[in-house]
Amino acid sequence: MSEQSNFGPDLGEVFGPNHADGGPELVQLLTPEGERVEHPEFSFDLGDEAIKGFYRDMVLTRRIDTEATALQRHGELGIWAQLLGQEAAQIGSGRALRTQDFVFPTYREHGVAWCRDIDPLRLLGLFRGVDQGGWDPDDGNFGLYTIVIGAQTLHATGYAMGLQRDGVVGTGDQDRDAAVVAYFGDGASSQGDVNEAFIFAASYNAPVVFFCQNNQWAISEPIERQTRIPLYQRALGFGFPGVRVDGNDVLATYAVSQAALQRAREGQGPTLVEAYTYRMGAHTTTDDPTRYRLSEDLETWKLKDPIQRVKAYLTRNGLVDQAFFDEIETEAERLGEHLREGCRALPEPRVLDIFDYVYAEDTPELAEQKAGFAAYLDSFETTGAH
Amino acid sequence: MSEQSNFGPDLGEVFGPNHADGGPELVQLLTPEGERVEHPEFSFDLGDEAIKGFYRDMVLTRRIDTEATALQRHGELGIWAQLLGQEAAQIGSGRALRTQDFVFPTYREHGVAWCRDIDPLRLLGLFRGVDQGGWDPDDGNFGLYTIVIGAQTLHATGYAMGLQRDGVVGTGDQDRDAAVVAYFGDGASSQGDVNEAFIFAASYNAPVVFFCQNNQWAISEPIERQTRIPLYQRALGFGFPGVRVDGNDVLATYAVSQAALQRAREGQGPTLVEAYTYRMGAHTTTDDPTRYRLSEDLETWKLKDPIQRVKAYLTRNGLVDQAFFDEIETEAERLGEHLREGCRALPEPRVLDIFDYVYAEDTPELAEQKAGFAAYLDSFETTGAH
Amino acid sequence: MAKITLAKGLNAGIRKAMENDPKVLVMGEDVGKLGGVFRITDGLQKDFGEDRVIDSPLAESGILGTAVGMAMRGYRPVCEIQFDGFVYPAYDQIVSQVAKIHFRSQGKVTMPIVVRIPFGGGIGAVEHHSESPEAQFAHTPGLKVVACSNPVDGYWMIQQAIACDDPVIFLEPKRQYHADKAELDESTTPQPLFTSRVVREGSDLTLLAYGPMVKTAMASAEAAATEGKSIEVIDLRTLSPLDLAPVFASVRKTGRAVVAHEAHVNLGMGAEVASRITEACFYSLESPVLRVGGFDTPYPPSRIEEQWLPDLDRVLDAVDRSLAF
Amino acid sequence: MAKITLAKGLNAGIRKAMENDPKVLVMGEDVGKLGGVFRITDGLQKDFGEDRVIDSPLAESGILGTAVGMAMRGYRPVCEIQFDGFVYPAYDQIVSQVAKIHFRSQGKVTMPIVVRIPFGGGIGAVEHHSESPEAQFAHTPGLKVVACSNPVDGYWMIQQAIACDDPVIFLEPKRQYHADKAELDESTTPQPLFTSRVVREGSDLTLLAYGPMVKTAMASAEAAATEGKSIEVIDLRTLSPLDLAPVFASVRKTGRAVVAHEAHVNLGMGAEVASRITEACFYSLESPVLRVGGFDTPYPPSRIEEQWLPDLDRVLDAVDRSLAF
Ligand SMILES: Cc1ncc(C[n+]2csc(CCOP(=O)(O)OP(=O)(O)O)c2C)c(N)n1
Ligand SMILES: Cc1ncc(C[n+]2csc(CCOP(=O)(O)OP(=O)(O)O)c2C)c(N)n1
Ligand SMILES: [Mg+2]
Ligand SMILES: [Mg+2]
Repeated sequence: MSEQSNFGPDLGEVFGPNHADGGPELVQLLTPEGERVEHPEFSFDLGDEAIKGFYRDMVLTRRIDTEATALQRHGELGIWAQLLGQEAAQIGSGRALRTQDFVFPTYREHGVAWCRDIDPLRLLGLFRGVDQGGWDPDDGNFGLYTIVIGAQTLHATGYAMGLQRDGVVGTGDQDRDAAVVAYFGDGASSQGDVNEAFIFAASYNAPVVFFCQNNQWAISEPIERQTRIPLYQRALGFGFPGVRVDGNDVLATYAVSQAALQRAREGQGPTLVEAYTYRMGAHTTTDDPTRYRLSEDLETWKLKDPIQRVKAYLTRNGLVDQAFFDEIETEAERLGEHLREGCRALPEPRVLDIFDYVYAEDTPELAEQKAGFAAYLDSFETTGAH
Repeated sequence: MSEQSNFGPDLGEVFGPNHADGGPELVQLLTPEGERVEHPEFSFDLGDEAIKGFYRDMVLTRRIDTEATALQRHGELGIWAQLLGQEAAQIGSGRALRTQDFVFPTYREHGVAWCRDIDPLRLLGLFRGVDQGGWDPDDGNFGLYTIVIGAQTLHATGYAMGLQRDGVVGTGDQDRDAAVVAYFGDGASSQGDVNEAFIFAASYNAPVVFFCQNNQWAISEPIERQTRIPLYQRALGFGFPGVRVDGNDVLATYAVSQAALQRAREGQGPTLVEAYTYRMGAHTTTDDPTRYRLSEDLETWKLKDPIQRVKAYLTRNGLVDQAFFDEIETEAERLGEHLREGCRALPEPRVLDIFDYVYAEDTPELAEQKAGFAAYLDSFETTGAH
Repeated sequence: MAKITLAKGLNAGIRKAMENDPKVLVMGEDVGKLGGVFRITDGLQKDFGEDRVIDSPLAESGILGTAVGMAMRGYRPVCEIQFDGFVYPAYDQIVSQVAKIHFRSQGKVTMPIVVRIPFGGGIGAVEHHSESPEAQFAHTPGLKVVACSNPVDGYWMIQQAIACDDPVIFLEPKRQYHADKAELDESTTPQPLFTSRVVREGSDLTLLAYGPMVKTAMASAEAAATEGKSIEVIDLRTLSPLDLAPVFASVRKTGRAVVAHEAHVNLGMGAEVASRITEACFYSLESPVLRVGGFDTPYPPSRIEEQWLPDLDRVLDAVDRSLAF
Repeated sequence: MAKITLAKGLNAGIRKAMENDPKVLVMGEDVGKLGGVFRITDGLQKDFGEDRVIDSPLAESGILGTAVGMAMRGYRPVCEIQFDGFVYPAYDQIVSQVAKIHFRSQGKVTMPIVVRIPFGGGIGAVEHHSESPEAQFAHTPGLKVVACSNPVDGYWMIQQAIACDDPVIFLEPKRQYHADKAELDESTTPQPLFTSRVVREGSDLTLLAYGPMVKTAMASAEAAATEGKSIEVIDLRTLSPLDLAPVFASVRKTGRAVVAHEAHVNLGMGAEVASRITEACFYSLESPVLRVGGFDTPYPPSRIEEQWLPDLDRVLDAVDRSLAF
């Protein structure tokens, strides 16, 4: 029996044999070779200092990722969701945020967390199994990681509807007008919840940017299983704009995100941004991508590395010297140390505490259950029973 | 406080103050005045005999509806979902079906049921409360009415995937190649399930026609709450064609449905057909539309009555004489009688029977529960206990 | 003092909550102009505007999912699910998000969401309109679940639920909406939300019910009284947490208990209540706790629903079996 | 005779079913090339093709909803839900469609769908990956629910579930997938699917478990034996319908029972089992049926999951409390 389906279009044909270039729709402002290019609609309006900052952000984000991966290998984390290759998508969009904007991440937005000043150590808790999200969403306006695929896109839409009711949309006050970003993956685009989020956002014209990192894979399933047209076009069916940006180009991602956020803040409603990128690592540290994808693809994408192209731009134009890189390297080392030491020192959860987290208003029932368990645990200490 | 929302586009503006004409995209082949018009893409390829048949179908379908409504008023039905105004959408699409095609209806497709030779009496069972669907889906290839909004669109897609596996798609054999139609409403288009059905159908190129009767209302909510662009364009976001047809024009509905079904049977995948129509009655017999909509709208739509325009065409062109109408009237009378008498005679369900319908393979547990209940019921007959 | 129906009590209660707290929002299908298919939100959109009484697109997951986001922004959404059987598309958002976010965030984020569900049968409706989904929610930690049984409770309980900082599944016995009226005295202090209540005293057997079955239970107790049987009836009111102290006290007195609900008996609330009574009152029990409820079949066509639903006779049958045990 | 793990037993069982009946299809996320995240469908797509082993878009409602349509077309879909916590987006299709279509059609349409769910905790995973959703499905008439506990049962039970004309929720204890091996003798006749089984005889107390807790129950019985307590262990195997005749026989002999599961105790399977035992064996019981299970909190972060999960000590504690009652 053949492994090839008898039905359906040849998906290779739909997208062409190698669609790693994202097609003509792709918004790009910095080529893989590090050359800046113009785009008729979007432009990067910050200077080279900002680009240096992005470079630093991306290098440090990647360091978080590699450190965490190493920590998982050493048994310090149960699992880790790598962002390798998606640094530009995350830093570009993360840096386009204003303080008052609010972010709803998936489980992979370590770079966005970085932009929101979340101590990367806090990200490790979930993966180490000491908590299920160790930060306060209201510090840094960064929601907790959400694991049920797509659920957070509705939360984002609801939050955006809240912003409307709070009168902080379309007032013209730049420090006040706010927007929401919902991050999600290409696979997530198939969930009912994500499509319902599009519908609610369109219906209420909610100030939300749907930021899809199309990293080409949902675990082992290629993007072609989820859509047969470029994903950004999904938005057209719902009546709001969609745009495909080179997710490995931090300048373009910044520019497009900034434009989409500004639309939202001004009260012009939702936008879908498809950041076209590639998951260079495994789905998570427990995944084995050799079972389902070719290593050639990975090689193609390595040539488009989001960090390398900024480095090329900076050096080629003589914008930085070796000290610049050395400094970042030192910073990265310190960050690595912080993570390694901090991870092992993360406080262990205490089983009796969890009874207090179930409800805001305690119940006698659960209090009794907690007391019973406490007594049971005590019995070991006092009698060493069993 | 104002009743008008402060946010979001003025939806009236999006659609124009009176969008009862469906806009320029609308495929129409017979005007409300009964004149035939050409369309560049779709044409009606049957003769006047077929049109006479459609006329008869629509009149009889409307009679089913009015009889059932009357039966509800007389307490013979608990509720009835009226199709008034949607006859052309249902007869046009229903008559485009081939025997081997399969239909997944909502709860309002009485006209399609008619085309599938389902005795209309069988439709009453659900609304009378004697059963939950009194026909065998495999007789007439017509699924049971589905009440959970949108659920059936996924069933239709799965069934279509089954057709692919059975090798009855795209073989070129007209009597064999089959397609599936999923009926749903404008409100249903907001459900996750419907959007997931689009995704699965696109992904597998399944032979399914998504037939949306946009009757402008989901109970009290206008179409503008569900979408801010014409609904047929939803399909564009998923990568398959969408078309808006005048749902009050039986010729156009037939032609468009026929084309969409043929695409599906040939293996070219899904199509979304939006039949642009109007719910002239209440949502159901328990609804009171005066609470939420203007009677003027109804008046506008009365001028577009799907039956009147065919009558105008037939008489104006001298295609029928009075005997034609008299005959149909006699037939309608007989049908009415059939429903009135048959409804009262519908066998009452027996409570002990239902235990046998839960599983295909009985369980001792339920058998015991049934026996216990039977003994309990017996105790009344023998002792008159309590 | 006015005489009100349950529908009016709920309507007035929601209105009160909206007046008292501008963060309270109403969301759902047809809750605006129409005032809901049962008219529970009648007039609210007119008085509080479209931004506080929100007609939503037809998508229950969307309603609950956006409610989560609004709650995170400081609002207190009161979501209407049109009929019990339509809560399931929102099930994932309810059990994996609404119920867990407070826990996930170690108490940093609260979820003051009320999910109003008209529940139960007996109104002659078609499929999916007569379900009793309470056990599934009561099994889910992080949710609180209550059921009102009369107009006055409806008025107070909905306000208390809206004021609660935890998510509350609020079950309304739809066949009582427009049935009996009761006097509402607004000057009284309401009983706390998460408590049960002895609604009739008795000494021979404890009969437990909630929501629509309370009326049946009371009628059963009355009928039993004519045969000289003294039945204590308790309206459970809160299903999660359960408030069983009054129940245990009662059973210790009567020695016998029957639990009645419309939901399927298998894994229904009765199973939990019976198990806890047995654990707590083992030596007081003179017979096993018996359960009366819907059969373990899907809800039947409406012409036989009255036979399917536990009624006075079925309750009395269980009472007799318990007493004769 | 080969020694196999549970994962291999399930894989071999599905393969057998696919060989025997061309209508059997496998559907789910990553079930194809990857062979599922637990490799239960390893190699099946290679051998049976993409049309019989279907990688689906990432949408659980879509998986179950399309499975319904395929079942109507005569197929027998075996759907994999990647982890227990991800079954909820499909909950509506399962409880309102899969469970009810046979009933709705008065038996005309069958729904031979198997929903495979890796369930339970203990694998050090993040949130939503360690749930025990069985009670919610067992409460739903129209579904059958089974849980396997060992490789040999896995091999036979999955084949029997696929052969069953009713929808079966098939629960697989994920932490056992790659744990213990057992001898598979294909020449033996398997026990019928919807039956429980005494897995260890004893006279002092009846210990009931299913899925992952069977191993814990056996270890507990062994430990108790060293203290001179004789415990009978029953693997329930089928949760809906329940097969309690062997349980009642056992309890009539021992006079005591403990039910153990990972699911939350409140409204868990234990509630139903305890209620039925009490109803059936009232005069044989020397103590109330006790329940051990997950606490009524959401599943905790994995570093404390072993404390949260009922373990040998907690089971023995319940045993002791029962014996001392
Ligand atoms: C509802 C649900 N189903 C299944 C899963 C298991 N799962 C975790 S990640 C993943 C793939 C997600 O793909 P994508 O949306 O593209 O995001 P990416 O991982 O590529 O960032 C799956 C299937 C889940 N977390 N939630
Ligand atoms: C999941 C679900 N939610 C709510 C309902 C209640 N309900 C029945 S019909 C209806 C409106 C449907 O509107 P539409 O899809 O436009 O179909 P129409 O009735 O206009 O034919 C609603 C909300 C339902 N049946 N199912
Ligand atoms: Mg992806
Ligand atoms: Mg409609």
